[in-house]
Amino acid sequence: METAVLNSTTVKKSNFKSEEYFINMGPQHPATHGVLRLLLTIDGEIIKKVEPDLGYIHRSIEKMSESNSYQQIVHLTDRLDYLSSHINNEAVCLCVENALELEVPERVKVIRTILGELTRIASHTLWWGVMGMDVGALTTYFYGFRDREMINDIFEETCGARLTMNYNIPGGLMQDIHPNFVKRVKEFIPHFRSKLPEYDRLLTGNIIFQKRTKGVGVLSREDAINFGASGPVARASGYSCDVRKYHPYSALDKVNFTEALDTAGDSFARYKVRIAEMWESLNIIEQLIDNIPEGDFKVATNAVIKLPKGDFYQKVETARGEFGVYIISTGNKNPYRVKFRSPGLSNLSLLNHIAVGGKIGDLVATMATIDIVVPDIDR
Amino acid sequence: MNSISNIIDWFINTGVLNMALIALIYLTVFALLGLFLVLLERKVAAWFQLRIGPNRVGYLGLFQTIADALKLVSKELTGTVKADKFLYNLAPYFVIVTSLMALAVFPFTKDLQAFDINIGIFFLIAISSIGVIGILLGGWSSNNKFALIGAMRSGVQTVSYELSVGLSLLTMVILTGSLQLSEIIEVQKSGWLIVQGHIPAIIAFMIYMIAGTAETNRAPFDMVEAESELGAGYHTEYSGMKFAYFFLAEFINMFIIAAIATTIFFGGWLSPFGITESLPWMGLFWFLVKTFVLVFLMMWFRWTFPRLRVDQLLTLEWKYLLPINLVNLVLMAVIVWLNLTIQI
Amino acid sequence: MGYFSNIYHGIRTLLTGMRVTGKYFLNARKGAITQQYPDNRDTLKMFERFRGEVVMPHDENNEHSCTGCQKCELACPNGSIEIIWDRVIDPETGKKKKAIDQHIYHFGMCTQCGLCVDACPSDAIKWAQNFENSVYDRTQLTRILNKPGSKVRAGVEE
Amino acid sequence: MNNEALQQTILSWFPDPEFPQPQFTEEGSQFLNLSTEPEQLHELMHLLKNNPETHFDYLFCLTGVDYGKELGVVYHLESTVHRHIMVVKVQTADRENPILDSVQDLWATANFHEREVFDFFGIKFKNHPNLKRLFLTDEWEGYPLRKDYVDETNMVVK
Repeated sequence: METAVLNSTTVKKSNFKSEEYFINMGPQHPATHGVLRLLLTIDGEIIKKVEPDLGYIHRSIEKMSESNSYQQIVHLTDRLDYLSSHINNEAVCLCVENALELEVPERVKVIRTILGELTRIASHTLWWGVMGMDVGALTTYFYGFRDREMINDIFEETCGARLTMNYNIPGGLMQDIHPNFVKRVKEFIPHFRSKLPEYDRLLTGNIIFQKRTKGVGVLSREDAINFGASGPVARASGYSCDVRKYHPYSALDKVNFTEALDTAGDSFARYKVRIAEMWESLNIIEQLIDNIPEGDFKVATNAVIKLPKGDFYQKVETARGEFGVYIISTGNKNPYRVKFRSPGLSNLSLLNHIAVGGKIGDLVATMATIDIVVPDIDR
Repeated sequence: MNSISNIIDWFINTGVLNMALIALIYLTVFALLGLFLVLLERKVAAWFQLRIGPNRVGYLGLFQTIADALKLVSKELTGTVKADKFLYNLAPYFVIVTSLMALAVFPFTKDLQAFDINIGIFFLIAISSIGVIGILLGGWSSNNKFALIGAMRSGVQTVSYELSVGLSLLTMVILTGSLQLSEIIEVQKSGWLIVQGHIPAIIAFMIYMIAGTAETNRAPFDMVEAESELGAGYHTEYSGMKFAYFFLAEFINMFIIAAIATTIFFGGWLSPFGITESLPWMGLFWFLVKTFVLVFLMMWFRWTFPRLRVDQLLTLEWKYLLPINLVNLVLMAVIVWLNLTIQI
Repeated sequence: MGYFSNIYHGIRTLLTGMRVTGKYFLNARKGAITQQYPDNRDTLKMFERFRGEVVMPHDENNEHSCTGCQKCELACPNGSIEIIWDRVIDPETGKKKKAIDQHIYHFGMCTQCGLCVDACPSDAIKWAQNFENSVYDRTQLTRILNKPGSKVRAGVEE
Repeated sequence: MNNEALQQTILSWFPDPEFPQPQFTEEGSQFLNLSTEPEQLHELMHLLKNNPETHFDYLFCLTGVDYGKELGVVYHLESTVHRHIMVVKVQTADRENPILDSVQDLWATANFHEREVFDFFGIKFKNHPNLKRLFLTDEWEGYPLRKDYVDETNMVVK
């Protein structure tokens, strides 16, 4: 009945009968960045409704955490948003340390912050490459990965792994940083400073790219707040929500940086916010890299960590937005309930709101700038 | 016995045998050329993207695409159950045959031309727009929504960009006064047309290259395939050799677009400043050099630019290329009328 | 004039982009970042902290330093370490002492989190840097880390 | 607004002592905690969001919890104007047919999160427009994150 009513009104206007149809985008689709399925209702090329169908890679990490000790939970968070695994680890560690009222050494805080910002750059370079690929410029992918490789090498040398690092433990770090760490980071900063303008020349300034992203997927500030958006998605709509500013953790209260903000709220604004964030992350690293204080790389904790009874929440800013860890403890060595507040789920929930009325190509550009990582949504 | 020799005589006398032989040679040469273009594309893409590219099969990977072709030939032909079988099977041949037909009229050297008709350019424009019917058929008959969207986009795209290709070539025809390709080359002995026609010729060339890239459905106009939007677009449901026909046709079309530009704008087989005029076979060399430079230009576009959106594609055509083209046409006419061309 | 400045601006940005890729094209030889993996096996060196698989180093006397304290088994989140142990009489002191029979490592379940190596009090296990771990049968991924006939090095205490 | 002032403001909305009052619990914890009854939930949430003094317009976390006997939902709220945070908890003892009010009309983000809670805990949300499973398939039996959930084939209990 509804479609009949809709048709009669459109017939009056255009005298042209059109028919809506369903199309399955995913779970195997190049633009859904993993196993996400979108049920699209389309009228010609114009999108009428987007309904995400989730759960293809749900591993029930929250349930698994209920039978793991606090040290063991940390490594599970690597597998949530695997592009900001270090920051996820940090969130759990901070939550446990706060609950235990444990003060970690300054050295640990600074190293965590540097690694966190490197993670953010690594995630954003990958996003930049994939963003270009989604709108059809395939070369960006390789330029993005080239720079990301350097960061991955830094991680590998210090943490032993490139992606799922599990370098943070409650109480500090698993090992001290590698002697080459500072040197390599200092090599990376000028290298990346010289490459970022190249990113702009290749993609940002490109007229086709701007036409594809400007005015596409516009999200207002009110909607960003209402839909619980966070990270670059919310900041591009003018909602200042950087957890690093409002609830600074680790060494972030000691550094100066400006929060990247934009007011346009379209895909291009989200793009620009992420590019600006890479510059800011470089600034943060530069302020800290010369002043890593001497000291221990961890404080001793009990082999079996028991949190006091109560509930604890810790939020951090990952590359995708606000990641929260909510632990309910009954005083045992295992948590009673763990909830990971993933930025991806909230950011994905607004997709239907901003993609409707656009074309299929717009949906792809919007999805790319929302920058979802599916394991983060399917916890 | 008598009747058989009569038939053989008939074949030889009417030239059917000759034609068949020439067709066979063209088919082989251009199938190989298509394969070479695929390899070139992969290599060029790799060099743009900080990679090495195929380097395993043969010296520097020269036989990579031959191996790929063998693989594709030996693959099973799958299809959808609910496809319109007849049209589904017909579509790839439509595409490949039209692109091979277009090759017949090119003068590769002064004497190496299969078919010198007096409406050469007209023939090329006509033939190159038949190919899209194959794409439409393929996308529509495979009964897949992604393929259908791709096919419809290709229809929209070709209908609009045909105009620009035609008009920019028409601009040059005003200058040459002939549609016959061999005559167009004769005219260019007193300077390549892009020099003779200077400003309007350069504008026509730019429009031609943009519209030509769109005609071949290559990035930044690859709306039809649009990997990140439609998966594989119109050839989603094709496999094996049928897919290879689409694939090969795209590359041969790219060669054709570049070859037309070479013939019309850059003097075809004529050497620059006539430096090898005494060696007629060098014409083939110069023709291929010019063509491959233009092919490279198209690859450069593809590996640098993002894809346009389908409505922006139409905006570009109807709001920019077409008006400029019409003005350019008048400009060229004025220049020819006032005899302002540059003759060397 | 907006119409023509649009065209000019558009073409200029396109050419800027082409200059970037063109620069890389010209430097294609030295700029290539491709790792030709199986060919560069000899030169491919992993970092010393790289987590390939857990191994138990043995010295020349076929002795290791695992006391069988089971801390690694407890630390492992996935249950990929199993220790079969027994109490044997120490010939020197005559006291009963814990000793491992088999230190079983299910590599197929390991997520390379490093908690076991971190938990080991006597540095008996450490990370190896190999990374070519694919096998045809997953039973080959179950490894016994202590060598046959090996025993704990004298002087290593819990 | 600090926690004490918040507490006073919220208590002043419910002057009637006959009516069930929202309970402030666990004063030592990180955020202000507020427990409420299911009947009161929607009214309280509406006030919390729309009152200019509290102005909690950002729901950043919605957690389902199985407390053993009761099923509950925890809402983490933040104000984008005052930048204060508080936690609202609600519980229902009915495990067979737990029904709570949906807050998705107040915060659109609750739409997906409530579906997730329904999926894993089986809490039904009244007035939710699209209450169906988010992650699991529609034919899935049981609610996996409840403490009494058993699945002998797929779950390994350590």
